[in-house]
Amino acid sequence: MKRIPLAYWFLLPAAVSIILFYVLPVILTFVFSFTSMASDTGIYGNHYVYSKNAIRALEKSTLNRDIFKKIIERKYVFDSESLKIISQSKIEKKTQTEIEETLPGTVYSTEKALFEALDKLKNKPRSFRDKKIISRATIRSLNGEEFIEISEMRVAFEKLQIEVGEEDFDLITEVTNTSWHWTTKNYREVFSNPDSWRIFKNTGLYVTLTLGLFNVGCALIIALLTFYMSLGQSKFFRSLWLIPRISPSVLYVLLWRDLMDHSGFISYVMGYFGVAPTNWMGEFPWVTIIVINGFVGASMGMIIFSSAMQAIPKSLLYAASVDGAYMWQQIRRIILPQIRWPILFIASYQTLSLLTSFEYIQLSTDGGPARDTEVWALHAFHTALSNYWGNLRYGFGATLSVVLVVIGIIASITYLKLFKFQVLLQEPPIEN
Amino acid sequence: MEKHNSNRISTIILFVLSLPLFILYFFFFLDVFTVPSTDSIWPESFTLVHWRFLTETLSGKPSIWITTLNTLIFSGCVVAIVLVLSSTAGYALSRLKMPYRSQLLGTLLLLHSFPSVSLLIAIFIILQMIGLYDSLVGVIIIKASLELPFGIWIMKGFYDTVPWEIEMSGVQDGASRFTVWYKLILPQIYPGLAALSIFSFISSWGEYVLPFVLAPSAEQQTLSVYLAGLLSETTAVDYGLLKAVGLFYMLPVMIFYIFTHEKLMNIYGGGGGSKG
Amino acid sequence: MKIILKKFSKNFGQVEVIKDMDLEIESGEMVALLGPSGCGKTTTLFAICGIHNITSGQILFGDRVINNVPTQERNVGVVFQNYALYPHLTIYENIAFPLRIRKMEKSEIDQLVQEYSEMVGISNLLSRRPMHLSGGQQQRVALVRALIRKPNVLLMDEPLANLDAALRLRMRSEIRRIQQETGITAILVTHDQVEAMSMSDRIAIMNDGKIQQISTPTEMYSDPKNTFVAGFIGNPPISFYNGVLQKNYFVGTAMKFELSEATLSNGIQEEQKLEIGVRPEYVHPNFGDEVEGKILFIEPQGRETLYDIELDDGQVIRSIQMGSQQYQMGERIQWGMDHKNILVFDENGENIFSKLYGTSPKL
Amino acid sequence: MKVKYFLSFFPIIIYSITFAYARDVEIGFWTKNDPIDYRNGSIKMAVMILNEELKIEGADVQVVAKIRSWDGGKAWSNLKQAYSLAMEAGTGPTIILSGHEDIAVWGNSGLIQPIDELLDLDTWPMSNIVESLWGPMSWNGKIWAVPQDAEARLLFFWNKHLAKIGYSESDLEALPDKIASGSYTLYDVLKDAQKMQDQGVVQKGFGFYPRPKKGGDYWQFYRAFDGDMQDSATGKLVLDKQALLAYYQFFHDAVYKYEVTSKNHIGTSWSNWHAAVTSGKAGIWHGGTWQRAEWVDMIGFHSFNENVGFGLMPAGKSGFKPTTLTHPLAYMISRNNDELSQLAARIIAIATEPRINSLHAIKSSHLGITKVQDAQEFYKNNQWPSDTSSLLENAFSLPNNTSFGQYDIAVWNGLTAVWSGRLTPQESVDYITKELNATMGGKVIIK
Repeated sequence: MKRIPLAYWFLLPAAVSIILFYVLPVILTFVFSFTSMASDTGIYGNHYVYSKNAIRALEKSTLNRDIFKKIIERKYVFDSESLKIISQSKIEKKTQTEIEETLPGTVYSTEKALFEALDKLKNKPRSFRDKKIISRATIRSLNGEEFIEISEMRVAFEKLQIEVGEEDFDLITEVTNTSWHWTTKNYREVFSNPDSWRIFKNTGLYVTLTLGLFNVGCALIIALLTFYMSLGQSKFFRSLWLIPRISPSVLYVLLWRDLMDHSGFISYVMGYFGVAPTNWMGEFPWVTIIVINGFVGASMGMIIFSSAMQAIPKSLLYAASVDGAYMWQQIRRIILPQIRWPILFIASYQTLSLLTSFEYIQLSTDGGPARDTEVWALHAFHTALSNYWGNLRYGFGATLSVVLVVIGIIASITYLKLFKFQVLLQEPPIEN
Repeated sequence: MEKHNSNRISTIILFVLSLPLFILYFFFFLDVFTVPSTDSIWPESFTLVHWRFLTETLSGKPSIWITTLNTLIFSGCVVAIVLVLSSTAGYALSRLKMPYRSQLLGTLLLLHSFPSVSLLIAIFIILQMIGLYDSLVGVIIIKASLELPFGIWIMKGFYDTVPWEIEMSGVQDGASRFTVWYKLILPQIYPGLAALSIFSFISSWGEYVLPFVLAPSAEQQTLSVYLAGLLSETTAVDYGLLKAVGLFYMLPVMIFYIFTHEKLMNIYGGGGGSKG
Repeated sequence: MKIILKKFSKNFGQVEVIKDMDLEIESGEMVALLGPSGCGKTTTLFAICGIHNITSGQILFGDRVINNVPTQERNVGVVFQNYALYPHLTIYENIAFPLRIRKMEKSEIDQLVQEYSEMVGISNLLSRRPMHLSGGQQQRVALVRALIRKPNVLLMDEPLANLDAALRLRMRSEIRRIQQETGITAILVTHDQVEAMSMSDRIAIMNDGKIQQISTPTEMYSDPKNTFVAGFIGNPPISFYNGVLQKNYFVGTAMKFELSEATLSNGIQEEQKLEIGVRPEYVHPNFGDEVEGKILFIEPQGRETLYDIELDDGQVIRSIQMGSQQYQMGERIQWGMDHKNILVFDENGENIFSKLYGTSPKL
Repeated sequence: MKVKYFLSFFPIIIYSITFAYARDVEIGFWTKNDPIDYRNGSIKMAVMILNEELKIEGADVQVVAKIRSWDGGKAWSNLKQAYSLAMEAGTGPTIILSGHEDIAVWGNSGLIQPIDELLDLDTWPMSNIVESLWGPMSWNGKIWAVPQDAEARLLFFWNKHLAKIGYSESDLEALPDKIASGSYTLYDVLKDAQKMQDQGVVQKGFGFYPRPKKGGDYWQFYRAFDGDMQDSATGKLVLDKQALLAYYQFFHDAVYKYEVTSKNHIGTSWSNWHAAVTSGKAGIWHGGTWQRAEWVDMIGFHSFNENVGFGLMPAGKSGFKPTTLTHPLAYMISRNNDELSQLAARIIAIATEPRINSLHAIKSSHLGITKVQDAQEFYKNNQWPSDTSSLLENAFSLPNNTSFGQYDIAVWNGLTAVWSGRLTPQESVDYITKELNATMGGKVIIK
């Protein structure tokens, strides 16, 4: 009997969750990117509707005219079949009886005419609902009908004695189907839309500047400065810089908004210099999104760099100060070279984080004005999940994500190469 | 002398750099306890009215306490799952012999480049299939799964620093690999577990999009959703209230941080896979 | 328990680390695996204790093949270079750990821990944690932890490398004492020849994944199998000198002397390339006059003085002489060698005698 | 105190206490949360009445309303997104009250069902609903929803400021009519706003103070230049390049020529915007009728009537007509089993009763949806603005089309590009045309 190695047991739970709730969604997203899925097509299943638009499309199509006529022809017929359905319904017995006595054989061309005829009965149907039941039972048309299954539609065709060839039938199902279909249009749209390139450039600028100025730059400065401070002081400043990270994003952005608004602190201070109060966030949208993201993003680097600096053997620093190195030289010659791996790690990790993050931008400028600060992830979010007028384009949103993922993968692979990834992974010496 | 001077300079530089934060949070605390003035940035008077949400249920909102409990359950479960699964998987990837180990690790890192928000529709479909859409359990599982790659890498980094000899010695002493892991290795990486628990706690405590999209029922609300709901599209917003709720929301994380921040500074002990 | 390695090989991926190794260790014997780093000695040790799987061949404990017995069941005690004490456990818990794993009675554990810790004199440290112990104390704890479950074999991987010189000296005899007291079969991995020679019954010297020679320390010194062993053992090291056989004479560019009958009878051919090895103590003014050159370097060592003599062709012969320095740097001298103790190697570095008589005389 | 009373009237989830013997049927109702409207209240009331009806009818069913209101900074988006997903998962509400533009999207995906299959629209009270409101309820040959409210969007001006730049009492009185006749145009707005700024009545950038965020209101400026939005024959969207250019040019002129609107106006927070228009900081602005309720009830701007005048949105230039956008909310019924659908239809019919509808209309400054409300004393006495009919006469509504969102975003982005000065109006029109051609292909007729 072969024992299942412990490794698999250890990996299994994490693997199952990651595969099921991370990898599988990734694959599905990729699949969706080749569909026209949106909230107006629905996610599941098919739905065939002989709507006004569909019929207009059929009219213009190559569909056999006779079939087309039969499809749009609408009539309400009291034949044995419709009477049978009526007799099985909850409609009052006396109404049923009267219908069976008086109406068989009659045909009406509109629902309105049918209802008028029903209203003339002595025992007329009590409710609109009853009339509708009769209408459903007697209608002999496809015009306005809906089907969930293709088989139902075939049955309806047989009932109406419409004979359609496979080709016509395929055409009809295609035109009437309101659900999503496979398409590469999303990708074409991404590449042909002139805004894509702008948003792409925005994303690059946003990631580079935020990363350089704050997530690495500012983080490094804080880590270095606090490194040379007393314990109490350094604790205070590090804690201060962590506060934005633990502040709820809604609140955090609101605080910035207060600061930068017409009536905010900046306008107040600038008032002393004779500058009229203004909406500074609108004035400098780029500064806004970089600063807002940066003050949150710096904390991660700060923590990693600080702890990496603390891990530098003190003897190295003592040796350097014995050699008469000033603080700046110590930093340049000892600390920075010692923490180059953490720096690279933060740079790579945060590149990916920034690429996929959009929450603070959404809450502050929401990509505006005029998509000036719209980044790719936000664009995907706007497209797939947040559209003021309702139609959420899941498929196109997925396409945008796939593009982002490709960029992310290129970035990660570059960084992994820089990391000499394989070197990090020695084989475990315990071999069983 | 020299040291004293440079210390003062760094304090000043850091102070200037941190100035926006001082201003932001100074006004934050001010606003939470005062009545704002309409024509000045300075408040009119002290008040506790913004804290009324603690004692009364706001209209159209569930009780703050139930919401807080929900959020605690949510974050607690996410942290627990992330800790358990990352510490086992991290160990497997760091220490156990298996095929495709490096590929697995590379894949984990790549997963980070997937914007979780754009996976929402797919996640929604999966949750719906297994019947966990619109339930806190579903969101917990999703959040934990999304946190896992990061957690596994962090834990792997910490495991990497434990001397192999401890492990070998345990095996020689007759312990199974599981016992070795549980009794000998796990205690060596408590700092890692602490750091990871802080990160995943902060992350899940602040999570907004997942509970909002995947568990929209009011009964399942977390504090982040509660807080965001205080904003309004067009009508005037009670900002004092919103900020008070925001402070209330931050308190548990602050407390958590006070108790664990020493550990946070040890994160590089594990290095998060970034050993040079 | 007798330990036997038969045709044992170990590959890491494509790299062949150990090739067809044969080794037999008698019950109660202490064998040192000696060699430069990377020679495969630790790999051998890990294969015996089961941390590494073996690629081919067999390992036997007694007459039981243990190739596929999991590490946990081999009952091997290991002392690691860094001792690998469990930092979060007290000394008592560290020592008791293997017993607890075996689900031994608590009272029994108590008794054993007491007994063993007394044996190495650490019974007063039981409640402390490893980081509060000195290197020597940690070493003892590691030893006791390895011994307490009465292992089939005790493996020690550079056990003294992390100790200071004085402590190292003391622990050498201490470990040897305990090993002999308990009568356990032991394998010592070390790169330090003094350690190997002073602690073990036999030494297996390894290079490039092969055992070069296995014999008692004395034999290893006086009758090395090849130039590697000759060069590795002995401090200050042996000197080598190249030449050819010409009419019963060993002829180098700057030295020439007649070879003994015994040497010549080993079938060496005229004009065959030879290499002689001479240990420093066999080079002395009293032995003759074939070593002619000038003193290049002098290293006074107190009781002895070491001289490096540069011959006229640039090759160096080393001499060690009792007493303080009697010659000057650069002084031209004409000394001799003790011909009985000159080792002669063929062009492959094999000792010409050993090749004739088989391997180490003892086996 | 009155506000507070009503606030306590709107818990998010209301489990009505019903009778132990009847079978409870849960009917979910979702809409946007708004403390100053009466949407949840209307449904609650309708459910109460329906339950009484059911008891009298002897039905064994009682309805429990499960009301969920969506809030947050993007409440409408949140509601729509949540509804789309919840319906796919089968956990959506039975009734959804949302903007009429959702009809096309949800009708196409089959999330909602045509209302004319469930309700006889020729019966009371549907038969009394203003005819023009049925247009926005229709899509693809069917009627999908019952209107819940109607409003108009207006141009507001601060009377005293106009007086300071030379308007006499009678001029002020005549202004709404001048707007309605088309002789006071959008460019007159800019000129008056400029005068206010020049004379120091208002600060620079506050002369003309438009809506600070994206919204349907901006389509009024396109319509003011006679722009068409939908092809009546095919239902396709239409983009009139000339009207679009004039629309963009107008805002370009407002910002850069007359300098009566600031460059970074878009993105001003709602609270600041409300503060500016209710304090006289802003001279002329535009908004919706319902905003009056927010100003008076929530901000406490009780002197609204004395200070603020209003009229239709003026024509773009002479020769064109004034406009106003009405954006009725629509009761839609999710695709569901017959029993739920029938009960939901009855609830909607009851909630449409003029008396119940008036509660919402008056409380939130919306317009009534039925004709008889004019004859109802409570409505007539409290209605604002008093002259409803002329407003709805000129009103247009947004087209029901599944691609409207995409089209709307493109046009909005074009406007903000002009506003921020990144593109000239002509460049922006060209850009939008190019983008719409690339992304929407044949779905938009560009002329």
